[in-house]
Amino acid sequence: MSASMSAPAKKREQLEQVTILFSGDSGDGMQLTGSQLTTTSAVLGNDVSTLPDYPSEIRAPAGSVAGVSGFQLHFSHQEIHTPGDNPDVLVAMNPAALRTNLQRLLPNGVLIIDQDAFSARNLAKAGYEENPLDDPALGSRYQLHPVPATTLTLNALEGLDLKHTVKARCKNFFTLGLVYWLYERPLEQSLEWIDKKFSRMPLVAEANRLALQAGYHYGETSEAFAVQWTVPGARGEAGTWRIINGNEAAALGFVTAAQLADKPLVYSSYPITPATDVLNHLSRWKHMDVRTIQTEDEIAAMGSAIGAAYGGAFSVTGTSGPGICLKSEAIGLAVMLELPLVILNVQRGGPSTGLPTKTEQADLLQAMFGRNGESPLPILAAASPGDCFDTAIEAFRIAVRHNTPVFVLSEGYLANGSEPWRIPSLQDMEPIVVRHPADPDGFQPYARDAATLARHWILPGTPGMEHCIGGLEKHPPTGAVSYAPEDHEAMCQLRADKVARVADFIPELEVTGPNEATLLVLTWGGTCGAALTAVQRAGERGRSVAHAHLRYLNPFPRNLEALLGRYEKVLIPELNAGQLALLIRGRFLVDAVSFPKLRGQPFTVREIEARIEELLA
Amino acid sequence: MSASMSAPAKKREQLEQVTILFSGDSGDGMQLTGSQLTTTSAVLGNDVSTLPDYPSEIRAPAGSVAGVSGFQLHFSHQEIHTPGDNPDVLVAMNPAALRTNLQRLLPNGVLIIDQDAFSARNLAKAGYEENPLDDPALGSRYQLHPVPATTLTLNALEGLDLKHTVKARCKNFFTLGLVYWLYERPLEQSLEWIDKKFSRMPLVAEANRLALQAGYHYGETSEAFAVQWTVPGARGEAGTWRIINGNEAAALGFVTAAQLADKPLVYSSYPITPATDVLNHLSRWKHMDVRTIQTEDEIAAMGSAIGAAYGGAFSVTGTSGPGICLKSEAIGLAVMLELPLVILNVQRGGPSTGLPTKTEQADLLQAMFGRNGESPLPILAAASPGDCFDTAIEAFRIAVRHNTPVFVLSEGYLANGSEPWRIPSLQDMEPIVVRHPADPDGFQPYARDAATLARHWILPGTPGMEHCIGGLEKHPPTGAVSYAPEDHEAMCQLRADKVARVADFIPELEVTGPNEATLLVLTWGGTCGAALTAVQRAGERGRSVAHAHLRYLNPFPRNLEALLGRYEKVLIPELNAGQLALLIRGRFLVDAVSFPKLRGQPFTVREIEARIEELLA
Amino acid sequence: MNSEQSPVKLTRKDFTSSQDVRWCPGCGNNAILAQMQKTLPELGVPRENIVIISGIGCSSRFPYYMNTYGIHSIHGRAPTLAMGLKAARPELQVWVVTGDGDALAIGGNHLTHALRRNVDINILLFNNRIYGLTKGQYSPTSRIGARTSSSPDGSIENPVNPVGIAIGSEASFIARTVDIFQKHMSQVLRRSADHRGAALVEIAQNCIIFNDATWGDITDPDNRHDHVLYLEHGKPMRFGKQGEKGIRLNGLRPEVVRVADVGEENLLVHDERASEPTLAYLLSRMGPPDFPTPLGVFRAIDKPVYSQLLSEQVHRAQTEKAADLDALFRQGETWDVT
Amino acid sequence: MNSEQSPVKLTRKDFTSSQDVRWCPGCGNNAILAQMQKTLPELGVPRENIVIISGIGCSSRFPYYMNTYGIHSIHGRAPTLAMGLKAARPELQVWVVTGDGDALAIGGNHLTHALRRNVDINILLFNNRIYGLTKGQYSPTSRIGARTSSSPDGSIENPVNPVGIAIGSEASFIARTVDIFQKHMSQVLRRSADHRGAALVEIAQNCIIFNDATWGDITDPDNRHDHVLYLEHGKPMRFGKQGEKGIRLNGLRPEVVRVADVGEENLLVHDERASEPTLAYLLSRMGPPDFPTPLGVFRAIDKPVYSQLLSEQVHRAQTEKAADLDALFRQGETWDVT
Ligand SMILES: Cc1ncc(C[n+]2csc(CCOP(=O)(O)OP(=O)(O)O)c2C)c(N)n1
Ligand SMILES: Cc1ncc(C[n+]2csc(CCOP(=O)(O)OP(=O)(O)O)c2C)c(N)n1
Ligand code: SF4
Ligand code: SF4
Ligand SMILES: [Mg+2]
Ligand SMILES: [Mg+2]
Repeated sequence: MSASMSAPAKKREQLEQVTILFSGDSGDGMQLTGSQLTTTSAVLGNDVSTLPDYPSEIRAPAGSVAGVSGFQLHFSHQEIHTPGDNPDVLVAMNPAALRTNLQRLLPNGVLIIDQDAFSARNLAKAGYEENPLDDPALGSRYQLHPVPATTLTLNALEGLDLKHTVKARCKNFFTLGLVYWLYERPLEQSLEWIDKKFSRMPLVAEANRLALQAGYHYGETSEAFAVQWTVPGARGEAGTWRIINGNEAAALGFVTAAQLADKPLVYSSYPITPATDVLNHLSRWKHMDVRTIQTEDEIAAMGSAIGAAYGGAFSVTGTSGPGICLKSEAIGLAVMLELPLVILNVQRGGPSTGLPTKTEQADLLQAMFGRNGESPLPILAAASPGDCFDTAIEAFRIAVRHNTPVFVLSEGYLANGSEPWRIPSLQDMEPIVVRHPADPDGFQPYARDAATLARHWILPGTPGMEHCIGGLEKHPPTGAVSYAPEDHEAMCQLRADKVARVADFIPELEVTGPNEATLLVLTWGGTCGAALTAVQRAGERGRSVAHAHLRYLNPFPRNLEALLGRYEKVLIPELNAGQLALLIRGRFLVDAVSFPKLRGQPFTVREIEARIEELLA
Repeated sequence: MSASMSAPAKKREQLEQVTILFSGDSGDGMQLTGSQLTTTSAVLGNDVSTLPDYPSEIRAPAGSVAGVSGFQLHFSHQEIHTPGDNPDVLVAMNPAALRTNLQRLLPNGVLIIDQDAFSARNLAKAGYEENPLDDPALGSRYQLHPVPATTLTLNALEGLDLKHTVKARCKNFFTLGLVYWLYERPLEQSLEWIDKKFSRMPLVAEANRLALQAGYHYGETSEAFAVQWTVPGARGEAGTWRIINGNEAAALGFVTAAQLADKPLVYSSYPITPATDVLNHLSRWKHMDVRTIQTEDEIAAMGSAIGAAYGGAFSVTGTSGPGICLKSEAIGLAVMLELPLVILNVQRGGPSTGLPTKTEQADLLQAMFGRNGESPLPILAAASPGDCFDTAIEAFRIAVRHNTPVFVLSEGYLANGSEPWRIPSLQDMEPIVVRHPADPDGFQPYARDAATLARHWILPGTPGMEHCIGGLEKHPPTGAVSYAPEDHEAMCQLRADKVARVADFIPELEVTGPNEATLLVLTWGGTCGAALTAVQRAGERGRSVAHAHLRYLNPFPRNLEALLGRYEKVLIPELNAGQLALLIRGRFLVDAVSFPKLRGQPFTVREIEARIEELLA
Repeated sequence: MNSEQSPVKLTRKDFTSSQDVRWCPGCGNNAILAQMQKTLPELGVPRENIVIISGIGCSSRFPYYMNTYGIHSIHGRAPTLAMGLKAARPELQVWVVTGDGDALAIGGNHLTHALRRNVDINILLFNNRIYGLTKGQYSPTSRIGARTSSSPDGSIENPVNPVGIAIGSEASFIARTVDIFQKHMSQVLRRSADHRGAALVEIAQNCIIFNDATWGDITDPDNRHDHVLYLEHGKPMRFGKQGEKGIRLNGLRPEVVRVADVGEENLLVHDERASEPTLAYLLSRMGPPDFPTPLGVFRAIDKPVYSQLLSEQVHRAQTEKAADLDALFRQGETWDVT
Repeated sequence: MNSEQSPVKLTRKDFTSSQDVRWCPGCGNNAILAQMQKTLPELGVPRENIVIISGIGCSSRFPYYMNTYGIHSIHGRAPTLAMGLKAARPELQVWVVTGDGDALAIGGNHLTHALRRNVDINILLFNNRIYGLTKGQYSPTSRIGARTSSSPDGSIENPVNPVGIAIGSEASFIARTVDIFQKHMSQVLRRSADHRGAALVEIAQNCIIFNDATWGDITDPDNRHDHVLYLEHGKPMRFGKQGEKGIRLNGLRPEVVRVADVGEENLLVHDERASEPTLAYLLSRMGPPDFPTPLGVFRAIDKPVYSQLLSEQVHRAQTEKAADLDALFRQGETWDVT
């Protein structure tokens, strides 16, 4: 059945956008429910942005607060850049979920609850003395909809010959159906998905189908729901689209880069949250000549990455902050060997083991300085889930053009968050040209390209060019070991200049908003979306503010200094204690205002808007 | 015999100071010769400062340039702070030594050469087509003294029943004797040393004694030497003195700190140049309740250091830059556990394996930022060989007062360089007070001291306080694992404030020279001496310049910002690409001028003087 | 590891911390925790003198649930903290709790060195043949061909055997037990605690979520007897419901025989104290499909203990030489300025 | 490691680099270098297809002196670079040169994992039982009691035995030779090169400066014969000037016997291809004072090779599925906007 078929028996209102948070026990399938609504809304033409929030890594007892799993989805008629600040709608499948998330629900927001889950036992697990549903305040503060979701699901599946537990597990589809009705979404996409997913278990498929439809009907028929909202779709850029998260986008980006250069991809990694999925994805793409190595630790992963790069493959190693610590010595070797490879850091909350499943941007200075001696390398950061794809490719372009290891910084928020992604056409992509010298006569291992200062990517197997490279200081351009003062000075300068020259090959920094203004909000990484939205809204209120986003953190774009000069104030929001701010201030002596956040959560638009107002007040 | 006894048959001139460079093959015993003159001069009342320059780590073939070993010594009537820039005197025991060091000898400097070593074979090994001694230019440019040192030594030992090779090896004492005459030094100290050293080999002792005396007589009698110089002694601070190098001073400092707190010292380390000697020293001091652990790698060394600190010992781990890379993950754990321990980094040339035997100061930002997440800790750096002692003690005072890991930065130049050191009296030293809570009732693992914000050092074995700490984020003050946004925010703030508050317990920064001036030269680490001397000389020329030296690099002294404000310009010379400069500029928005040097060698006074003149021109 | 006895009588409750346990229902870790909480009180070691140090992994959450001192350290490094702690405090009883990834992947080197140094600690290796905490990648003990989230086409890595690694590392105490074999585990834990030096105990542990029944052959109650060989010092090696089967040595090759056919006197006799670990090594190789899996103590010998030798060297030095700091300062040439 | 043959006839000179050798005169490394330069040409592998990767240490200076491709990497990590290189370029012949500290201290874990994965590389472990480059601290193979710059009162650490570690790591090829035994070394090197999979060759090497004569018992020409047991596949184990002595097995214990007394037929016969490494392990335990030191190939078996399995999985996937990037992009739900 499709939304159009359902008679609009009720009042209908149109909305610009909705932020909905599905929240329940790890076992309740909230991630699934959320992603179904995501796809359906996207297919409908809405722009979407999501923020899954998994429980801490160890599985917690069912019904406990620690076991709450959430999935926040923001869908809109217009272009959006964040998963939304606070939800307009909260779906709470049990007391723990309610307790954890109620304070985030907007005043008078829609609150849908599976009242069947509010047993004395579950209430106790969530730490409620009394049943919050009995508190009239709840109904007055929010549009409360207690729904006997489990019971209604079981009734709907009465006929089916399935275990009680299996039937009960369908209640997430019942809830999804109800939400579909509430926001007038068609069921087709989910129905098809169910058929595909459970093709081998027709009974289960049937059960989920029925639950979904029952939920939808319940919305239509129940008095409780007086209004049906619609968020009309907007047609995005023409093309074929899909939903993608940052980790898959990065994985696809690496494969694409290798394909553009007609090279094999070697990915060596040791599993670590939140980077592990990149390994999982790539291990499934061997048919693209992807070779994944799961090493014994991160040191081995970095060593293997160097070996693979030396051999001529497109080489990546991925990890998170603690793994970067372990790789740091070998990263220094890669800097010394001047070999092209990419190091991916999907950042998480620190320090130490910290908050493995939470997001943060506090490893920027580690990437810049976390090695002994002066060991410069280019650093890029992705701005959104989809941007992880482009950043991965750009990182390889730089790595092979300048023959250097390149850092790519992602974040848990980008890695697990998702957004619509326009599938690129390969024809439109510029191939990556790689040269390997093969003419032995007069060759020198550390001879350099005049424009980039990059040394050449000489491959073992090339006759007559046998030579040994290593981590000791060298005599330019022969690369022979040398501790001579002038050689060390020259090599340090060359390594620094080589990286600095990357700036000649990257785009200048662009601003959104006025070219000159009172305030510039400067961001990097996943903070882009919230800042952009905040600046746009402030702009709409006539504030003199612009936004610029740095994909390239080392070296900075050539025009950065001049650009900063065009604004009275500079605000730098980042999920750390002021790392980019230190670099900007130290480099350009600009009194940039740091806006740090260390809560394991991305910035909300409102937080940045408020700070903008303060600075402009 | 003593200098006074030797009839002053010749012209005598008095000098303020002399810089002499002993240079020869690794086998020629130059380090020994140099340290003999060092002690004798110090005992005489001269101030001294030395800079040994070992050959690269692998033993090179005898007579080769790679095998040249040098020992530079600066002795003076007045207080000095550096081993001298270029030598006034060069002793070259073979062609390779001459080739390596001649260009450093000052114009018209004294050049003493063992002409016996200038065989065709040795000349070839050094890469000389012709014998440089045949070049008249040499004699015109320098006060050339070719001496048949080997022959004269053999003659002097003719009577002795020793192998030819053993006799020949005494030529370094012959040369030493000659130098002793040249600068009117008494032989006693060396004669005694020889007796002690070779007490079990009386013949060898006799041979070295004779060689030493023969050299002295040669100076007296040979026409070649017309002048005898004297550098009168000056009486330093009253007390007992000795010569000490930075690594031994650091080792003594750590033992002293433990003794002041009546604690055992645990030193866990994996050998690495130039830090290894600290392990070697400490392993010999078990009677001071020193427990050394040579671990399988630096990660294990850091882990053991944490375990030992947790157990209540005074715990140190020492290494060099590449080792810090490996320790970085576990350092983050120490930051999270908030346990008191000291991490010593004897810096060497980088990046990667770099220049293991050369000096550098390029690991400051690694100490600051070389970990995932925001993980602040105090950082101290030693200014001179002897200062390594005080810095080691101060590091422990901070570690236990604030319950935090503390970084101590040393350098190859300080580690191997030596200077006179006044032996401290234990009574004058303030004991280090350590408290371990033992009252279980209402205790909380992460409860904090109001003044320092330090948590308490609770020891296993204390009844009723059993608890588990770890690397995950915590709920203050219980320390229970928590990923709650407010807890992460609070803990990050607490960790940062705790380190910031160290500034309330350290001395304010003092300047040498005018309190307000055009230029302030700001230094850290081993650059102190050269900068101080340069500033003093500039001052004597009436330049408006002062010097300030930072022992505390994190946090900075409270008055630093105000102090910087009193100077028009700030110059920061450092053996890196501008690391302290970045911190000063970024933190205080002061347009500090960076003066980087990356040559594997310490600054010379002249280099800094020249830069000062440029800035004041 | 032997440790000064104490009069206190403690109970399981004394060793149960306030933290609520967060392992998946049905996880083998829960059974192991129960046994530790039951066994430790019987050792008569004051609770405050026990420290449990872990790395990172599901298994490494262990110390949070024990009401002793504990450190949840970083991935693979627990043995290094334990060594430092024993250097500072030899009198403490130190346990290391680790997983197959924590101990054999990232931490492999520290395990080897802790064992060969014979540091006086007890290492409990929870082997579920998978990376549980990161949601199911193959580990160094996963079977070749294992399909996991990071090896969709099957792992191509030959697994290692913790007991084999321990023998290669010259370990002085090596044992194996199973999460759900309560009595057996408690005996093995006690043996380990009583051993002086490094003790490695492999505990076959079930990860019900990502690697369920990986130990099914030995845990399945029905034909367990045919797949498990209980090692007992000085006893001939028999197994099977009625102990009807046995192990006989043919040259250097063990073979399964029916006791009736060959006679018990011809069976291989277990000797955990053999100075040469060859027998222990041979046993470490036994397992499905051709052999039963040996459980119990493979090896338990006396050998110089690192933490003890360290203290002895220090004490000897202290008795031979006064702790005179001033004398240390004055080493080498000195001179006076007055 | 087997490698495609090539017609070129190369000589020792072809493998000698221009760098002048900087080891101490009399260092065992010089002899090893000479043998490698003599042996590699005989393998018929084009010089450009040979890569030598080392860590840090005196031994690790090796690649500078060979006129092949080489990487002087960082301390202990050479096997990891080798693994990555083989993943990218399986056709290259890769050698790892390492020391006892590089391979067994800081690098121990990578060694274990390279061996158990059976990556197709040759690992030459120069064992001088000391840290040479850092000027003489004890290493994991130094004898307990060894007095070195960091153990003035004698080392308190039980040493490990590289062959034992290799067996614990399930290595498929394990051999031992001696720096100055030219012929023997050259045979062993050739065997190693021909082996498919990871090969570990322990080379007893003399550090004349910091640990002179540590291998004196087996290198001393006079009574060498009584202290060395040359392993030969299928041959009874005899040693002594006239081969008058032999090794016999007594249960699991080897014992030295006079052949005349027991008869050759009762001697232990070497079987390097035994599927079970028990014999190799037993041999790894033999050495002074009671036994001769076995030299030669302890073990050489066929076993799945990591680098090969990796390529095979990729090739299989490539034949089963077209390399269609666009299809990859379109995984999951897609929709069109027109
Ligand atoms: C330096 C570092 N690398 C990687 C990780 C991610 N990580 C956490 S636990 C783990 C493996 C856990 O496996 P195992 O040791 O077998 O413990 P289990 O969860 O199976 O009990 C990994 C790879 C980490 N926490 N730290
Ligand atoms: C990360 C790191 N830690 C420590 C060192 C110092 N170091 C260099 S070589 C070496 C040990 C060398 O011993 P071995 O591997 O036996 O080689 P050998 O010199 O004896 O041939 C050490 C500790 C280093 N270079 N890098
Ligand atoms: S994931 Fe596996 S090992 Fe981890 S708690 Fe769950 S069942 Fe246990
Ligand atoms: S120190 Fe020892 S190992 Fe190193 S080169 Fe010299 S003799 Fe050889
Ligand atoms: Mg596991
Ligand atoms: Mg060695």
